[in-house]
Amino acid sequence: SGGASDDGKHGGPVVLAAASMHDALEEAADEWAGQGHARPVLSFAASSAMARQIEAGAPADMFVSADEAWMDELEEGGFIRDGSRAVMATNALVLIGPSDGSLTLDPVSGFDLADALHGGRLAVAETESVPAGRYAKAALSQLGVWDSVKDRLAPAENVRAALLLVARGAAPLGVTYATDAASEPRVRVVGTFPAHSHPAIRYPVAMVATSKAAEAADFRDYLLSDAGQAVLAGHGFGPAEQAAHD
Amino acid sequence: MSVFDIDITVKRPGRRIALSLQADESVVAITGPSGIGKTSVLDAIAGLLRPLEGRIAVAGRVLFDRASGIDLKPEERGCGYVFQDSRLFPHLTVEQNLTFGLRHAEGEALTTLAECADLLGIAHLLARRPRALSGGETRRIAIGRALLRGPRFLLLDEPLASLDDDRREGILQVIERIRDRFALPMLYVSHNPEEVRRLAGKAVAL
Amino acid sequence: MSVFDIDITVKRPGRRIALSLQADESVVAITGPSGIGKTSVLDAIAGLLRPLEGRIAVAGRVLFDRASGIDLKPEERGCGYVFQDSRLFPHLTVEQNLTFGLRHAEGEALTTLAECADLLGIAHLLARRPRALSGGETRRIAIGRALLRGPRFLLLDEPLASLDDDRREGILQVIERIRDRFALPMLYVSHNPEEVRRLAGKAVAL
Amino acid sequence: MLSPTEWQIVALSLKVSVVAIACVLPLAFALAWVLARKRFPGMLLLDALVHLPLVLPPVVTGWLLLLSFGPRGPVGRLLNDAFGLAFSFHWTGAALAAAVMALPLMVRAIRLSIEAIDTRLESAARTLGAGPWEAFRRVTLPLAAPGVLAALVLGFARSIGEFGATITFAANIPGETRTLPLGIYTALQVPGGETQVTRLALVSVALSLGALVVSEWLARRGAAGERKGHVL
Amino acid sequence: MLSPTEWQIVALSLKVSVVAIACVLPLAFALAWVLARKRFPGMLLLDALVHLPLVLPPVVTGWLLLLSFGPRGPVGRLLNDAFGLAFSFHWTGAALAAAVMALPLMVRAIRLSIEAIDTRLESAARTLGAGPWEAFRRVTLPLAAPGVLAALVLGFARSIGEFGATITFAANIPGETRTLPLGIYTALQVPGGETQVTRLALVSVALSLGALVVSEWLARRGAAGERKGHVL
Ligand SMILES: Nc1ncnc2c1ncn2[C@@H]1O[C@H](COP(=O)(O)OP(=O)(O)OP(=O)(O)O)[C@@H](O)[C@H]1O
Ligand SMILES: Nc1ncnc2c1ncn2[C@@H]1O[C@H](COP(=O)(O)OP(=O)(O)OP(=O)(O)O)[C@@H](O)[C@H]1O
Ligand code: MOO
Ligand SMILES: [Mg+2]
Ligand SMILES: [Mg+2]
Repeated sequence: SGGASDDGKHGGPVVLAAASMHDALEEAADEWAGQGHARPVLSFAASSAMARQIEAGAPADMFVSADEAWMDELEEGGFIRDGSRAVMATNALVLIGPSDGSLTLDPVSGFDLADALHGGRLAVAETESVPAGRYAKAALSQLGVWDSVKDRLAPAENVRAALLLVARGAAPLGVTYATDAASEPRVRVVGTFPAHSHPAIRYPVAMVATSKAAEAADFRDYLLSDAGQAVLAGHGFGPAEQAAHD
Repeated sequence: MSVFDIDITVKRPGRRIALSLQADESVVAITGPSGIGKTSVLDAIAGLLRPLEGRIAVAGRVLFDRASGIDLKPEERGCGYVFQDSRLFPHLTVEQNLTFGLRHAEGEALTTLAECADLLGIAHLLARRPRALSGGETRRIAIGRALLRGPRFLLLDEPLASLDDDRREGILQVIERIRDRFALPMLYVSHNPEEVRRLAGKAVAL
Repeated sequence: MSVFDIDITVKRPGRRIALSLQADESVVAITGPSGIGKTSVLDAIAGLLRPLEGRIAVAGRVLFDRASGIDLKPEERGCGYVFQDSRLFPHLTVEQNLTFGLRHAEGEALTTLAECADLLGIAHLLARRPRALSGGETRRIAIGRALLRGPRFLLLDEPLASLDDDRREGILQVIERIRDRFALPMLYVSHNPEEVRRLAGKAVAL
Repeated sequence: MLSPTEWQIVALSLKVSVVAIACVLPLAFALAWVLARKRFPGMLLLDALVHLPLVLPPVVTGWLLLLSFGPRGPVGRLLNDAFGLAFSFHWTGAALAAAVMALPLMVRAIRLSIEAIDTRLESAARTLGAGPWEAFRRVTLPLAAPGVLAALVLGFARSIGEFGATITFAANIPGETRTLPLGIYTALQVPGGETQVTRLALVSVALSLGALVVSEWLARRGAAGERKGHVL
Repeated sequence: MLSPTEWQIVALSLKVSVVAIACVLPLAFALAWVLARKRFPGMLLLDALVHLPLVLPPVVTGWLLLLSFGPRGPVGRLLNDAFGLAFSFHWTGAALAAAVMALPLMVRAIRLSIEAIDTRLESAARTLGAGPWEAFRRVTLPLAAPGVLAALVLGFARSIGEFGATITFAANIPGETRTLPLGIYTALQVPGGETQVTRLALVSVALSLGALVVSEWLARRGAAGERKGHVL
């Protein structure tokens, strides 16, 4: 087939990656290319869209999901190469507010989140479908505050949009990944959710079953290597190992 | 006070058309070869085309006077204009076309809808739309619309073109009756010398 | 072989129009009151309106025959049709309107563009668009377009309506010349008895 | 057939779209009329502004709405102080987003119809005593009906399908701003959500098919009186 | 002003939109003509089908494209076997998505213009010897020009702004399918990417402003010959 990976224009493997990994993977790709390899072609979109592209037979080589559910789905369908799945990075969940505020609020059991909203809404990624939102719901439930805020949510399309709502003052507080909060100067971290309050936030990586690109597997291995992990850590992602211990 | 006191110059691409008309007769015919500017002059009197200069007064009422800055809007002039191209409203029925101007009647009521439809032989067409009419039917409805509007004066641009002799005679009689009973001022464009002789007290050639 | 051999019934909402015409004369006038069906009959002969039944033959050529299933398309009939409502193409210049059918000339060339524009007095209008024309100018261009199309026969629906006497005379002479020189069959709708007398060898009243 | 939650989504979508289109129609007509009939400096700029929501990715439009109509935006603050109107996280915000996204389509359709009107008919109405406004109401407006009808269909369809600007500006709040596309999107994010996606998508299609049927019926009713008996 | 990567995005967007609109125009015209002139059973269905990409959230349209035109989709397989045409991860896929999303807008605009044409003019052309096709080419087509022009502007603007269907169907491949809206989306993921977002959004606006200027100029040229000297 005449897909992008084998028309010679793009030497490198085609990597479908969760949008929230953009900066980290771009830097990793640069590093990799700097070592004399063909630069991987990175396509960022929502995990659901990319999983469907793989199911439809699109000529991708590698998939980095923000969501284990989609990776499970692909694995069950036989769309990913046996044994190639691994956790590439982890993340933490934080409560954010505008950077000009001074509120600190420790997300511990029963903390008074509803009150801190002062009648405003809590920006989150959509809590049924978007991974960041599902983690937020899990954490808030576990801490016993879900019922007090579940009608006071501003569910956004994805975690970046939730970030934007807080940055623009449309919502006084929000729940995002630590990596997102670190990247936006107009917000500050008000508090970090304890790791035990939500399922581990893992970014699984895997090779697409039909991948034929020469160095695809090598790039995956690079990402999991110390050098690759160092790049990811530079962008605030937690190490792959941590997840493995869960 | 003359019925018509008109002295205007109208601009058309590449030419100017001048009309100077002082008349005490209530019906004045305007003649002249095709393309000379008859329709343009009527448009100017109706307020659809602004003259370069001059003055228009009909029955003592000043409609336009460049010098004193008077320029009545078309709807204020109270004319009943039978356009050369009829201009029936395609979205309205014949009846709705006929009664379009009723609510703005300015002069005396010249006729009623029933009488007018009868005189013009269009009573059977009232529910139709203009697109499904013959050429002569269209013409007759255009005449009816102008009469029913209760005008202060009439502008008739070849009203009887494309009508057969019997119809033509019937409508000529209607116009004569209006002329005699209401002394309504009329400007009548026609190429038919007999019509002109019969109707008009005066004829100006452009 | 007769020039016109026509026997048709045409349907119009609420009525039927019948024309039966056998004529050896090359010009036949069709008269009748407004709304009787003259235009409908011409439309049927031009192939724009399908007769309910009957037969149409002009100069020995069968254009329509219900019985034998013949029904030539309008473009195959080779008529030069001067529509009552002119129907100039608004997006084309006068010259482009005139020469629209040139490439499909079927009969002999009756005239050239230059000659035709000259005879009809429209030479100065060639670069204009139809919207900026007077009523009589529009009419003359419609006539020119039909003549230049190189027709096998002409359908003229009140071609001289809204033209002044001089123009009318000039165009009558042109039509007479075409009649005499080319023996071109013509159906001529007119309300003017004098025109009918002068041009037509025969007149049928609808 | 549909669950209560799904019915809620459908009802909300209808409310949002109907309100959006009803409110934006007069504005669309006014803009179309001005663009069709007037020549003025800055006309191109106005034209471009109207097209903006078409050109920009919907998310950017939503973002711009947030900047201007959000609680801290200049217009948003004004409207809130003056009329107590709040848009963010409110169904009115979804309606505003739908209206803004539908506007360019509606303006174009109406403008095309207005440009096709023979202005000589308006002159005729004026000589019959109708002032500019009456001539507009009795001649221009009815003659522009095909464009208005097309605008309603296009606008309604577009607003039933509007996603990006809505979710960015008004968020995805069940019962408040979760319209059909947002419901569909939510379902699309989860593996196995396809059956719900299909169900909601079919409802969307049914809604705008309904609008189509009504519009074609209205169009035919309007044209019926003008039918010609001609073969060609 | 723009970086090389940004220029690449702009050039790609132009290529995708121009190819999409050029390819879909004849189809849009044909559909508009059929819907305006023909009455046939199933007409409403065709009409609804054309409107589909307007009603459905773009992401769903992209998904449907993936299912039918993807490498495993029935149409995709056919086109690949017959012509070696592949869409996924390829700029042709972005063009296909843009074309599909622009189609309903283009069909409506052209249809409005065709419906406004006086069919008696086509009859006149037929009596002058022009066959149906020639009458179409010399009368119908030029008289539909305002609609075609509007269709080009709407379609171009829509395809310049198309995001959801493209990213779902053709992915977000730099240099291949990362058009302006996808570039904007990508920039939104980057800390401080808002200046780049603004820059790319301005380029989008400039592109379609250009298209607007050209179209208004063409429209005025076409109308120039028909100007009337009348006050009203
Ligand atoms: N397009 C149409 N659809 C329906 N009915 C029509 C249509 N055109 C004309 N008619 C009707 O058919 C009848 C015959 O019309 P036609 O145009 O043939 O008359 P005509 O003899 O040419 O009249 P005129 O001298 O007024 O032009 C009239 O009653 C008219 O109302
Ligand atoms: N809308 C217009 N725009 C520009 N020029 C026009 C317009 N209408 C008419 N003209 C030109 O102005 C001149 C006068 O036209 P007008 O219609 O007044 O003539 P007319 O005397 O009524 O002719 P006819 O007897 O043929 O109707 C003609 O040369 C014509 O070509
Ligand atoms: O796909 Mo995300 O980055 O978990 O919102
Ligand atoms: Mg005239
Ligand atoms: Mg007739």
